[in-house]
Amino acid sequence: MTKITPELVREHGLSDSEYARILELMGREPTLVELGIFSVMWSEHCSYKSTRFHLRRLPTSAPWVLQGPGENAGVIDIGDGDAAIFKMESHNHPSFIEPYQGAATGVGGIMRDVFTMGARPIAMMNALRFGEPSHPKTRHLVSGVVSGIGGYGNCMGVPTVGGEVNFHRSYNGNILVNAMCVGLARTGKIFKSAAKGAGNPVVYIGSKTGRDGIHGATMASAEFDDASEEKRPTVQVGDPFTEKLLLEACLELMATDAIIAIQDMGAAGLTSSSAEMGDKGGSGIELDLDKVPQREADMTAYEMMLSESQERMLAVLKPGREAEAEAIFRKWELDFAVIGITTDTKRLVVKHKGAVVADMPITALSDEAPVYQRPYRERAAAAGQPLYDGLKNPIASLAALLASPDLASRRWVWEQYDHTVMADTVQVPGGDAAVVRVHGTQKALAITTDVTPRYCAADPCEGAKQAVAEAWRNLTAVGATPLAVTDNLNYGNPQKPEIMWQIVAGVDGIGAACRALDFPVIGGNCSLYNETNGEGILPTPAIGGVGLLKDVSKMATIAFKREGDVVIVIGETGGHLGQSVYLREIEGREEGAAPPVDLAREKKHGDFVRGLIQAGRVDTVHDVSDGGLLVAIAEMAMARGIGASIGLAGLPEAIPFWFGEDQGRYVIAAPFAEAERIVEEARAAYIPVAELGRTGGTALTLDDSNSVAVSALKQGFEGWFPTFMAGEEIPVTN
Amino acid sequence: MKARVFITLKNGVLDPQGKAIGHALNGLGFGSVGEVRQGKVIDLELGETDAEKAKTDIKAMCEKLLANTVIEKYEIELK
Amino acid sequence: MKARVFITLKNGVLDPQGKAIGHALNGLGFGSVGEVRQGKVIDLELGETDAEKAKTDIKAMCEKLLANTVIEKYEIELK
Amino acid sequence: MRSAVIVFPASNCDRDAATALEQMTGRKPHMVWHQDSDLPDVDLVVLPGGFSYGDYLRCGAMASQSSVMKAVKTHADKGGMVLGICNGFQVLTETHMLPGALMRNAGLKFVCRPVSLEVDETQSGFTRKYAKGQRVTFPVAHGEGSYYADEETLDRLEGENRVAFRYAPGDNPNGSARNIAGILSEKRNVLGLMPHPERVVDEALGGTDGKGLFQSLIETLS
Ligand SMILES: Nc1ncnc2c1ncn2[C@@H]1O[C@H](COP(=O)(O)OP(=O)(O)O)[C@@H](O)[C@H]1O
Ligand SMILES: [Mg+2]
Repeated sequence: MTKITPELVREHGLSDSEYARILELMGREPTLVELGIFSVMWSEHCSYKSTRFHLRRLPTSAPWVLQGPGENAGVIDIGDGDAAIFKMESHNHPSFIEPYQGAATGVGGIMRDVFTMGARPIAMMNALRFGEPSHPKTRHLVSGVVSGIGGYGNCMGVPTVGGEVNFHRSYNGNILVNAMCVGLARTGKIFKSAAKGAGNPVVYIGSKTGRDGIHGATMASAEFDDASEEKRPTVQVGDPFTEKLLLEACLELMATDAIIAIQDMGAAGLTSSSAEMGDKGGSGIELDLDKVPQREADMTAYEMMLSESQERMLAVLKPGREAEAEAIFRKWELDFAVIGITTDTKRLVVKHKGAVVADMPITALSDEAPVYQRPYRERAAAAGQPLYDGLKNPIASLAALLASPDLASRRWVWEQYDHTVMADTVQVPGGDAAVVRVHGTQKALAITTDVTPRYCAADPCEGAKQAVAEAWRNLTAVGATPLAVTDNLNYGNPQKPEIMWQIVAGVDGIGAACRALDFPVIGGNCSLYNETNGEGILPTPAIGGVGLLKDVSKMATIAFKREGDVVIVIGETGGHLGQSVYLREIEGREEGAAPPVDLAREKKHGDFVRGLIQAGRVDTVHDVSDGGLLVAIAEMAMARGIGASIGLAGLPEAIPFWFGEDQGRYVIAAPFAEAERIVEEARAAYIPVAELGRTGGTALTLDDSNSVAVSALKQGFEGWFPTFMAGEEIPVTN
Repeated sequence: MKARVFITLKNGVLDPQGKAIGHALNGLGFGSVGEVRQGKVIDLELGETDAEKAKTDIKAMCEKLLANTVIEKYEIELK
Repeated sequence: MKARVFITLKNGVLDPQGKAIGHALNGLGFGSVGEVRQGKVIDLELGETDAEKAKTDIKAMCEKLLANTVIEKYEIELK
Repeated sequence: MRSAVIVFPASNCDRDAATALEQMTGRKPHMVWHQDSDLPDVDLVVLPGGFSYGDYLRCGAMASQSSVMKAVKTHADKGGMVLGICNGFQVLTETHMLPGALMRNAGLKFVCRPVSLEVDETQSGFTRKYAKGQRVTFPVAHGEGSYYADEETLDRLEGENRVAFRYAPGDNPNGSARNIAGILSEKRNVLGLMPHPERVVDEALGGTDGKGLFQSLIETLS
């Protein structure tokens, strides 16, 4: 039996105090297998030990929430017996090491989280953060990640309908790949992971187990240095074909009533799935590894328990239903094996070649796992309104902004994703939120992912609020009622007090915004240690939001649709240039305060706009976000090539008015009579509103004098991404 | 001079394509087929005439571009 | 017995991947690289021990599944 | 009109095809599993889009070997109509029910976008409701849709008016020879095309140009 040396303990990412705790809990020295199990279950990735204490502060309930955080994904009631099930998850480190497979397996993993609960996935989103465009690695990473996401999602036949792409030097050595999956189920047919009861068969389904990604879970919790690019664990390779079969087979099995509990094998595969199922069910689990379908010869117990081979599930069946289940999986040509049984011992017992290689109390892996209140050091938020050159020509700046990396069209990305398969995508990428119909109904789900990392860097709390507010606003802008969010908290090393502060403040900001906007958090994921050589990423709490349109025919889109519509802005335009894209791209400075978020106003303005859309009074809406008012208007013009002639409302300074990033704003275009009514109603409700001009023509004209062809703007807007990627050595394909 | 480069997955790395091909061949009645692995072959024409020099060049090409050395290995064959 | 099958595009059939690779290699400074063609290599493990029998089997596999003879040709190599 | 949709492992537009068929014909199609060796008694067989067998080895290669394809061949030999969309088109070329092959897109990337097509041949049970030269917009969604055939074959296809759809000049998304997007069999009862007509039969999804194809089938088959 292997002697457990301090080196071995350290290699497993366990601190001395953690190991001392293990000895206490076990009452003896752990076996190597047990040490491996502890190392993954107590890793940041599985135990949330740095964030758990703080996450408790998030609001997680509402009348429509059927399942909050704690299961594989959250569940909300969308009426008529339908449930929406969704979750977002990161695959940051694997995607940096091997962009195609890292991103692909990230997509596969989040899909399993959703269909393991009984849902058929109906939409995918992806929030991506890359290093600066000029960094030598960026193109290759963009190419690999995008084709990996497409390669997996397209094969699954689930439309990838939206997301985000940002570029910033802080991601040069640590990109972020966050994937979100949304699925549909019937409220009465939702499956959970609690392995209740003793004497029930534990079955293994899906692909065989190989030596894939062993210690991936611990890797995802360890800070990167250039060396670890060498001493990396074996990379997992995705098999979307097998996943598609697994999806159909699971849904077929779920149509029976043979399942007691089911759970995907994600990070730490067999270990975390069995431990979590036993823990939630208050039962014990006994596994016989000799029964595990194996891809490689003479795998050790340690390797099997820690393997992260993809496309696998663990289920607990009602006794006697094994044959029925096996028949389904054989039909789909998948592996199926009874590998264990539930017990009443609350212990995880692992046998291999007749010997017991692990025997540990399951609570030691869950409740007893460490929870830290790590020290944090508050840093004053960036403040002040930066100076700017008031003589710059707004139209020239607009053209430059639209052709800049963070604002340019993402068409190059989303045209590589099948975003129309399943024939229910009623709003494709390019708008504020994706809209996907509930098959065979007039209902639809609106989906968005948002966060503005530069705001979070300037002010972690206000920036996190803004992420939630923008997600809520994007759903509102298409006419949906925002219902719930899933978050993906990407931060640096929590053992650094200034980073821990970003996390604590970020959670506070998300909590405040979700409370104020009635927008509960029903699931999420934390990805910490996103640093390279000690340099942290911008704090990036990505928010995935889902809303409901009861009548999809009333959906609004950003495109100007008629000549002569009045262009109106709802919400206060104070000219906040701090941390704006304008300041960074045109003045070359990243400074000033992040735009403050007034949650009460945010709600008031959004409810007003949503009311107009749901009443069928407006069909043309765009929220104002990155780039400010003029960028929003230009996007509305470019969408169908209908121009507009607009001017300042009153006589404020032009630059801050057109490019400031004040929150809580929407641009609406409506026929004259309707527009007049809207303006009156807004005024009556004390909602700031201003008429900016009229749609029409093929040019965007400022103050009757300063004009640019919409087609010219579009050329720059559509041109940046393809031109940038044309410099790629060779497209990454599978 | 002509060269042929074989790029195959490292041992132990899952090969979904090979797995599916093997499965299909068995299904077609080729029962004697065991493990199947699929890789790439890249045929190059080189201006270079010195074999040694060519080998070093191709090795560099593999490391830089042709092989994804995270999961793939390569063999070089000069003809 | 082990076998290796090469599946390559027939001459005259356009190979955009090969072209892109060649282009990229030139771009990386490997100026001496001329035409590049990419194909597949499939490694098979066979229960069969008789070489002749194996060859005919593999030929059948190629015709039936492994190669699309409209665009591809194949070579078989026993090891 | 009675129809069947074949379901291969990892077909993924089978439901879309069934939804469109039911909407257009008022009748649910039979869903037929790839291991079945015979077909229900139907007028039309649809090979749907997707990634049968993960598109591993070659798109459609493994599906072409499935037992149901023998039945589909017999159905076609007897003059029964067969529609192959996207992956279904690839299966049809792999079974040699249609000539040529579909290769990796010239741009090497998967491409999903609406494309403008020209209906090049209306003398067929699939296209009779369109006008010759009519411009229609269907989405494509594929990584390997570049149609290839040798010159004689291409000449023969054109000579026999078997090119049903072409990508409009300047809108060829994949480098297909002679802008070919869809072709007919010699007996004109088999159509394979890369674009997705079943995704454009609903205004809410941005178009109904695909309806003409289904209406042509209905008129032909009832
Ligand atoms: N990675 C991606 N995948 C798919 N669609 C994307 C991706 N990144 C951006 N998009 C789409 O591009 C459009 C613009 O993105 P963004 O500027 O982030 O929207 P917003 O500012 O409204 O949040 C959105 O419709 C979004 O869904
Ligand atoms: Mg928006």
